[in-house]
Amino acid sequence: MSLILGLLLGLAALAGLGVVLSRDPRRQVMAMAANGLALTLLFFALQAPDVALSELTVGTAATPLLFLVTLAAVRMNRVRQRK
Amino acid sequence: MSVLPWLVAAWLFGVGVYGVATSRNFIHLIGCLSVCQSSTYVLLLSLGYRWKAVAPIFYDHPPGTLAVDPVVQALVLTDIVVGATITALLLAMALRVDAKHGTLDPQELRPLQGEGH
Amino acid sequence: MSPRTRLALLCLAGACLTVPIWKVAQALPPFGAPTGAYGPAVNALGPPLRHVSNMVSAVNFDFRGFDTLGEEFMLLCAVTGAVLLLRGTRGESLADKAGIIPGRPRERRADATILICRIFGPLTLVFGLYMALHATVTPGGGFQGGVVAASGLLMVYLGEGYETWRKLVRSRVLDVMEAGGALLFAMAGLSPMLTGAAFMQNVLPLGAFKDMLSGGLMLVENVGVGFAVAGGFAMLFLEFMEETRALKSETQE
Amino acid sequence: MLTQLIPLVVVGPMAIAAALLALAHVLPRYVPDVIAIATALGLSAFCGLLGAYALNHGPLTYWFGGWTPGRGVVLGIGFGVDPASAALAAFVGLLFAAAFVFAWGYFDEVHAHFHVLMLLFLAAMVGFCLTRDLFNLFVWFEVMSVSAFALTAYQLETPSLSGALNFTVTNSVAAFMMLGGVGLIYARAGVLDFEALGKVVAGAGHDPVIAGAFCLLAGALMIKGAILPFHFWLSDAHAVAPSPVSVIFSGAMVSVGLFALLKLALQVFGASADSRFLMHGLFIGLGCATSVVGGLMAWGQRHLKRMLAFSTIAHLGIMLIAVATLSATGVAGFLFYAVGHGLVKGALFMIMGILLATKASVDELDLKGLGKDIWPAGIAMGLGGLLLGGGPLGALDTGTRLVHAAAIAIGPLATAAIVLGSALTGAAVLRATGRIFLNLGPDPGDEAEAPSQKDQEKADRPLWLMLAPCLLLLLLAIVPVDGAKLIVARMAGVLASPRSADGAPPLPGTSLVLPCLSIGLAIIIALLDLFRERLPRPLVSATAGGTQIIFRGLKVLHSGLVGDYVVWIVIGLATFSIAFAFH
Repeated sequence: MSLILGLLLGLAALAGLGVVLSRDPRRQVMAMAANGLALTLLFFALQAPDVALSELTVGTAATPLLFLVTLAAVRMNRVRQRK
Repeated sequence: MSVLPWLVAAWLFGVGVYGVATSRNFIHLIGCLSVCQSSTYVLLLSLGYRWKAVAPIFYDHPPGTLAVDPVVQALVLTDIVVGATITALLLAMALRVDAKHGTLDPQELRPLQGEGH
Repeated sequence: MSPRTRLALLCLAGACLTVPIWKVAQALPPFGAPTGAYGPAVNALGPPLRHVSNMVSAVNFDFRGFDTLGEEFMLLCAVTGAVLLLRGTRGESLADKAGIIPGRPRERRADATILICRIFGPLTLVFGLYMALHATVTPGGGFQGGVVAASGLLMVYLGEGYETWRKLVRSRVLDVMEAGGALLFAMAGLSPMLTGAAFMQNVLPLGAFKDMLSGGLMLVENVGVGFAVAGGFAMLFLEFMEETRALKSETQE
Repeated sequence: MLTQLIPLVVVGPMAIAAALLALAHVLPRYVPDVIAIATALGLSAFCGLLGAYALNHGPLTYWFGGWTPGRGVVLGIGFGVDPASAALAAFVGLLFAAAFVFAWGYFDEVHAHFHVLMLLFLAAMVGFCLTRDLFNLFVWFEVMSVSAFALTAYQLETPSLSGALNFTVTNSVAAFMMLGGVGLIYARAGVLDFEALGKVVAGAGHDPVIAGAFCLLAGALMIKGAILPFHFWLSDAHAVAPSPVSVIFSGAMVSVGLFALLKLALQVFGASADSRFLMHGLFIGLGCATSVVGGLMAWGQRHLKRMLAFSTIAHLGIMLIAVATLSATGVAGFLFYAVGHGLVKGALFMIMGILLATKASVDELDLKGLGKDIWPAGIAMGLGGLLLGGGPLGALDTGTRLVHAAAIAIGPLATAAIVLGSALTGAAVLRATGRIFLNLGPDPGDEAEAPSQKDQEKADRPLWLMLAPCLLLLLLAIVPVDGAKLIVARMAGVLASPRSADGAPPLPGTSLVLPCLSIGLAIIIALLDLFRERLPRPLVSATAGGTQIIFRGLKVLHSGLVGDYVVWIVIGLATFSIAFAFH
């Protein structure tokens, strides 16, 4: 059991680093979804199902979606400004 | 192994702050802020964990079996809501800043300093 | 400061902090060791006193229900602020159709997508309702159920397209749903005070252990949180999506 | 019976805000304004009543959910209504009422969203003052921050909207640090109630976990209290926030942050030698540095809102010196100072709103000599400047004298910093008043074109409607409150030890010398600045050279970049840990 927890903690640390190092916002959204998934697995291993469900819905689905829509709106602004 | 979660929490906070300090795009910066916040999730939940303990949901196993700390989980639930609200507000602000200034790079967005008298 | 000096200062300060962080990590109780009596006390008192099996919901909606009330109004605050920011300067120049980025081909939705979304859209809504209603029994609660229900609404966008989604998801309905949910939570807290009990004291009949309707006042609060969160997140998705609409001028071309 | 109604203080405004949001579309035009003013005044009166009741019968305690701690472990969340917290909550309610009157008709097109956000801001601040649970303190800290973020970004046309982003990011990092501190102390104590935490901390002796928790909590509250080196966000936030919101930021939010630091240092970390060492050593140094840097930056500003923001930072440094002494005199001085400063700074920010509404600018050089037609605002601004500089009347003066009495024990450095801080801020405001309303000072010539943003707030509001709350606040600021020194001393005593029933700690005599010194210095600096060209040439070039070097250095530090601000936060935490190394 402690091996799985150790691995998941390491995975969470790496996923966090992945989000920070992916400088391009579009790629960062994918990294954030992966980070949300890594945290969800860690929370399930830490016997916290409520928090894992919440992290899954918010951290992996809702927040990356908001990022994607913001990026789409920003790109549309740029196209309009260039006109 | 006994100090790994605390170090991972400190690592996530440090990486998040590094991301915010060196970011050249506000949307990337907001992503790094959420990494900085995930350090508090890891710290709090690891504090509540106990070896050989089950989840604090006494549906499958009878009440009284050794369970992890539910108070910490309630705190992290509130914290996840905090994260969602701050991210939503920051993204809305970033959209407005982009619509007005046409750029999302903090370097170019420095507020004008009204100095000199 | 120039980026290089900023990075140098950050590394210097980080180096200074590594020693204290290590000392604190050593002094903290080892991972997995019991910490304090609050958690075990809640685990021991939850089932007998409140007939609920989900201790996290017991803490969230009863022992420390006041925190969740604050959290609920924080969400209300953020959604109002975000909506204000986005809707404030949009003006009337936007058309009802989704914006198109020139040069990108616009494929029609595949039939498979439409079919899957028509099946899983309502299914996600029902699953969200299930999670919100079984808060006191199984993992999940008003908050998680609300977010699942809000993302269930997005299935409509994925399957049917932007115009149908905008017609189906009314911002006025979401506004009332969100404020109504928060108001229901506040009233659920205030009403026990009318009977002389403390704020948010569980005065309703507690129901049977492991039964869906157990937990008395906790269920009412859960429904309030479920409505507020579903309305709040759906409103966020709607307002952010409104930013991607096409300009009226673009649709005339 | 009174204790039964304590939750209404917080849940009342929140329920009204939710109802306003739900009915926003159907309410006629001015109904939200009236409801908001009534709520704020009612809340202020009720808090005052609670404070008076608590003064005679000892601090009241209210347990939510009926979870009174009987089984040894504190299960529920409690409110600890001691007289000092209730008095501060009453002051916050009053300031909100004045801000609502000032904001009458300010926002017409958006349905009541401003009032919803402000009522939530009010409820969060009152909850922040009254709670005795550490995580509940974090929740109210967060609700306060989120409503403040939404309110700063409310003004969509301001040029420096990125100031709202800087404000949001820095205060969010503060929230994460605070939660880290809550986690650490929960790891050691396993409980979240202040009193129970205090017992555990007393028994723990020298413990890195408790020291770490104190560093994180103090750091977070000092970010909210805008203390050096965490103060950078405040001037950006003020430059972008609408005027009624700035009245609350500088008037109440920042001083409530320091009040929470005081409450934690007294009730939770009172017995830990580490935190006492940090308070008496590093924090007093930070207070002095903040006071001087804030004063210098305020004196160098031409954007009036930024000038008042840096003046707030300077006075927060002085309040931190009072808090860090942890003596009864210091605490009593802090309470007077927070209320006095809040009243004066609220009035000054309302004058900024008047200038924005009538003159469409807050740039001192652009407004030179244009203030003739709104001369009452000039009188109010002059009076505000005199009070800030150390004028010998009202709550701010009593507070300054008590802080001086408490700071004497620390050493001449603290006293000099306090005098210099208030003198510089008073001089800045007096100079601006002289230039705008009396047309004094050199004609700007080429400097006038220096880049300063064009700002505009809704213009068609009557002048008397904006001036009435401002004059009310100033009137309250000059009411002599020396008689209340005994009551406030008892409040300070109860705050330090809620359980003990001993009488009020004796307050030493306070001299008038130092405040008069600082107001004299303020007037001299202002006059020197206004009549610069009449002075002999070598004297001017010498002082000009000196100030140029200082300002170039300070301007580089106040860069407006959120990356710098976050690095400064980490540097601040590093200095805390280095200070511990000497312990």
